[in-house]
Amino acid sequence: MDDLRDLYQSTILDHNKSPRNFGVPADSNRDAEGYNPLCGDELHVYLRVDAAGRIDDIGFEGSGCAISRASASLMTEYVKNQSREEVDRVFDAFHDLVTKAPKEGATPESLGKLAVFSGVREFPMRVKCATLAWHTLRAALDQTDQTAVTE
Amino acid sequence: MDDLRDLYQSTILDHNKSPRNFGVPADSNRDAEGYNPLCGDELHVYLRVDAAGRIDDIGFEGSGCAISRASASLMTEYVKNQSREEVDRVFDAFHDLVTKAPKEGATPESLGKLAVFSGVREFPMRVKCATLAWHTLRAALDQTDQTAVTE
Amino acid sequence: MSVANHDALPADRFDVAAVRAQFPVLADDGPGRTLTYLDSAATAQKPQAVIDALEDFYTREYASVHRGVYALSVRSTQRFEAVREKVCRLLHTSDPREVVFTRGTTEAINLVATSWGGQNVSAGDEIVVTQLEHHSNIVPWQLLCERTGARLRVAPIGLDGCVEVDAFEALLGPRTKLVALAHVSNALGTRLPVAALCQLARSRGITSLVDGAQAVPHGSVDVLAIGCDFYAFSAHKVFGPTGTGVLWGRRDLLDAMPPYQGGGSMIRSVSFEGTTYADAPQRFEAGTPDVAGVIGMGAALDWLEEIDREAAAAFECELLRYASEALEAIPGLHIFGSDPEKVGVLSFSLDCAHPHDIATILDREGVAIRAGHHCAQPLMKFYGVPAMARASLALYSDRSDIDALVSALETTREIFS
Amino acid sequence: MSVANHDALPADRFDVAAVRAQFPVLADDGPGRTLTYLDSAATAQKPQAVIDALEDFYTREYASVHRGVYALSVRSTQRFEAVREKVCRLLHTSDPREVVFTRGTTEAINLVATSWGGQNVSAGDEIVVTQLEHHSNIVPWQLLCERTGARLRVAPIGLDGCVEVDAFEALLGPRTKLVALAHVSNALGTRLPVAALCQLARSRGITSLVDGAQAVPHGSVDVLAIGCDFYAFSAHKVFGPTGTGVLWGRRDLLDAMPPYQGGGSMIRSVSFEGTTYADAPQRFEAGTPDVAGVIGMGAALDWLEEIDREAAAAFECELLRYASEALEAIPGLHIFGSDPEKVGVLSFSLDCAHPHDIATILDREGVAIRAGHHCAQPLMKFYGVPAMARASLALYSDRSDIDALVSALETTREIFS
Ligand SMILES: Cc1ncc(COP(=O)(O)O)c(C=O)c1O
Ligand SMILES: Cc1ncc(COP(=O)(O)O)c(C=O)c1O
Repeated sequence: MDDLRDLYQSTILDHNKSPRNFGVPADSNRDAEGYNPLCGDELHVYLRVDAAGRIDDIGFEGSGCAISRASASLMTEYVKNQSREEVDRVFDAFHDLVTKAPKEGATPESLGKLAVFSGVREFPMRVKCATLAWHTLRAALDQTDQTAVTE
Repeated sequence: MDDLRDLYQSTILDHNKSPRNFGVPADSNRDAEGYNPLCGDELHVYLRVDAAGRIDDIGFEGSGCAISRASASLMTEYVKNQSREEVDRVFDAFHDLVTKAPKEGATPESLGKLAVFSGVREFPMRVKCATLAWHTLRAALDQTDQTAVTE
Repeated sequence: MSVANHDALPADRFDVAAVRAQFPVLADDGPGRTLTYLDSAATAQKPQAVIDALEDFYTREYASVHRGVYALSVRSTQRFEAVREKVCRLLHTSDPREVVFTRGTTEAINLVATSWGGQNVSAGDEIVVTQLEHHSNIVPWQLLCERTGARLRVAPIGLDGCVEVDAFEALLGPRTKLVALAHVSNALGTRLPVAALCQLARSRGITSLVDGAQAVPHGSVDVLAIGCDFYAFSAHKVFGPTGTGVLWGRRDLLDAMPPYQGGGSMIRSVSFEGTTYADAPQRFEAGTPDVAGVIGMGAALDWLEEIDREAAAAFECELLRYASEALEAIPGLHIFGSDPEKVGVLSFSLDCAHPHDIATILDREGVAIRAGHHCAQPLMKFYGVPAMARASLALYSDRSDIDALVSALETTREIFS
Repeated sequence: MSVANHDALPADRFDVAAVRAQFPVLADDGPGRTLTYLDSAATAQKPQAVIDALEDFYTREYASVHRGVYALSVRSTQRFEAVREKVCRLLHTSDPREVVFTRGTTEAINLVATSWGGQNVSAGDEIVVTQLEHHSNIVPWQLLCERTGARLRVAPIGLDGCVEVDAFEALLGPRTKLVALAHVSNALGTRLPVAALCQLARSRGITSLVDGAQAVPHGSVDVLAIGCDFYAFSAHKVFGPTGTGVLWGRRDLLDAMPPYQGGGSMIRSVSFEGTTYADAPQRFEAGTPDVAGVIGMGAALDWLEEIDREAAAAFECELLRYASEALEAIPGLHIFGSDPEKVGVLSFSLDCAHPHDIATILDREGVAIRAGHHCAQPLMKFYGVPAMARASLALYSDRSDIDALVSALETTREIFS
């Protein structure tokens, strides 16, 4: 049960129960939908992006498993006030966190609270749950009309 | 090689080389085509049937393996002057001969020279070669427009 | 098969331990290696007899079928063709020419939709399915409707997961060409009254197809008594290999249908001027078939014939009741579908955890269940849920499986409370 | 691969006895049990590694793919998906999303004819095939032509069994939409200059499909160098299980094609209002796939990777020359097709005996060859024969097989003289 406790850390369970930034922020000017066909997770991410391209405000709606909900919630906290470039950097670091064994000696990009998702790497089928919010965020920033799909 | 000699008896080899009644009889009034998709045997049987329904004359054309050619040739000799009922009876007896082990004690319908096909029963894939001519004959007697197919 | 009947049935005659012992994957080989397999509705495990049949065939008498003159090929062909007769016995019918080998249920339904549908369905016609169908019994009809301009109509179900017969009947009209029905729902276990529904169709001259993927593994099936025109199932769900399955179809219908795929074996003669086709079933079996798969399916059916299926069904029915009661005792757990004739499947939700989280936690406890839409998204929509957790049974399932499930669900609740 | 090259190739590097020992069906177990198997063009025998992979999979980690969260299903899925990469290595390409699993070559061609053809071919368009194609590369196009009003045009061959490149080129016109070509002829062994032919097509914007069923077993294939758009082959001819095969297709083409069969796994979301489809390759893999078959194919490809294929091809080429010379020395024997780059196949006739009789007699001598139209009736018509006898090789074939063939042919002549 140890790796289960690693996966479902208390922060994750907390954000699953009480997601932050749930809902549509005022004056949101970009949004995108995300969909994970495997478990039926559906996510809608809304952004207010300022003139400089920074994420001024962010919110999300949708239903999903604990991992995807908590990931969305923690993401909204993390990326507020970030630029597109910062989002891309943390996306890559987060993706490495949930898919790769930590490199010996390497200092990982500081992910702050997002580090609670490190347990996901032991559960390959859950990687898509953890990254759905991030894919959807990028789609919203690109404001493509396509649904972000993790397959 | 014994069962091969049983299959390819000299009568069969002889009729294969020099088939009897090869060609179309004069005034033929019924005919049918037969086809064995497995080995590409093609057979055309022509009949002159008299008013009483008897086979007055018979001939065949086509190409095929030794078994099918010899069977057609020996059949034409055998059924000349027979009625539909007689053909049906010998068809059944012939079919038994090439498919079933001889019943102990039972006296088989006398098949005369046709008995040379008894070796076929050891070669299930060749049964259709031996019976193609007979299927085609029946089709000609019925004068259906369908090609007789052994499958 | 009603619950009342089950009470009378001799479930005790069924020796589940002896059956279970024949499934090597279920063997308890060392600590932590025990598998609690509760995903048999997705695919069933294989008895040793089936594994051996495959090995034996490839090791000793492998050859292609139908076109060889040599002994090896003759034997392969005979064994292959003999499986049609075994399928007939399974379905309580008799004409092997009515048995078409396909990749599985999905292909069988696509075959009918394309070949029969292409010939018999036109713009404005209607095809009736139910709300609980598997995607494989929805999408082929949607594709047919797209091609032809026909319309797909959906027979409603109640909250209990049962088809409403009156509403179904009301859908049947002069333009209805075909009804396509699951025999047993893979997501709910509902056993549809297919004989009654097909009778309603037949009395109006409407053709019927029954998707038997979930019925064949759980009890005896009689296609003539059902009175359907087509019946489909997959070998892999009935203890046979993957890659093969059956379309059974009434001979007059099959004989009138145009080919599906073109290629070797389905022809009578080919020429660039014009090609003619073999009779059914060959007409629908283009190309080299899954010879070993079919022979493996034959071994599975032989194996099944040795089982007292009435006793097995009775045992399974009791086990399902045991499982239902045990699950219902778990706080916050909700079971979907309450058909009293339900078979093989328990789908549920937990108020504290998403099905996907449940499945992950159960897996770490050695319990394999399925979480997701079960290829029945319209049904998920009907119940207003994105997904369900599903435990499903086969004739090797026993109480220890259920006990492991319940205990793992307790763990789930602990983590999420 | 020209004959001139072969002379230089190190055929001696190839240890045929060691390869042969891996095929249990070829084992010499007792008097009269030795099998001289010369029907590998119909289907190849299986090495122990493939048989073991199937057994191991069913015994220890069988589960369904793609939808399970639990470990067993995750492992199955990973092993299943990894086979796409093995196929890429086999075909010298790199994008696993270009690999669609099918039942075999026949289904792969039907998939293209229905899905790509339905979208891209209309009345008056033309499809070009050659005179030597297998029925599986003729009938799907005839069916497409029937549905659409397109026209099938046939590129001629010479008496040597080779496609006449100029005549082929002359057939390509503004209405030509697709050319469909065998890579290697199953009836003659002719190796078509597919790279040149596909280049002629591509330079005119014409799509090309290569039927690789007979090429993959005999040497290295590079689909990018060929420059075709689609390439098809069957696992069972390349030492893998029956029931599975591959359609390789260029990604932009696959992505633009509509679904083929509908059902589970090929969807993104299903609703009665409208269904959306998954990307390629999943879009073309409706229903539960032949999981074990695909994993078995993976084992066959792994096994092949261990073989020095250049040496094997050189050995086989020498063996074919040995066989040709031995057969030509038999009075009354005629060999069909004289492509100098011929591979794997020797089709012949005897003046005294019909091919069907030859095959029967050879079988009693323990020699399995094929007699018939080889699913190439238009080719039989071209040569004016109802059937041919065919001996075909694989990389386990050796001189003892040829010697047994020659001696059995002597017996045939004795009986028929
Ligand atoms: C050249 C060629 N094309 C297509 C096929 C069809 O392959 P399959 O029957 O495995 O679908 C074959 C073999 O039968 C073949 O030799
Ligand atoms: C009710 C039902 N229909 C159809 C199918 C499709 O079967 P297959 O995937 O074997 O083609 C399934 C199983 O997946 C099923 O449960």
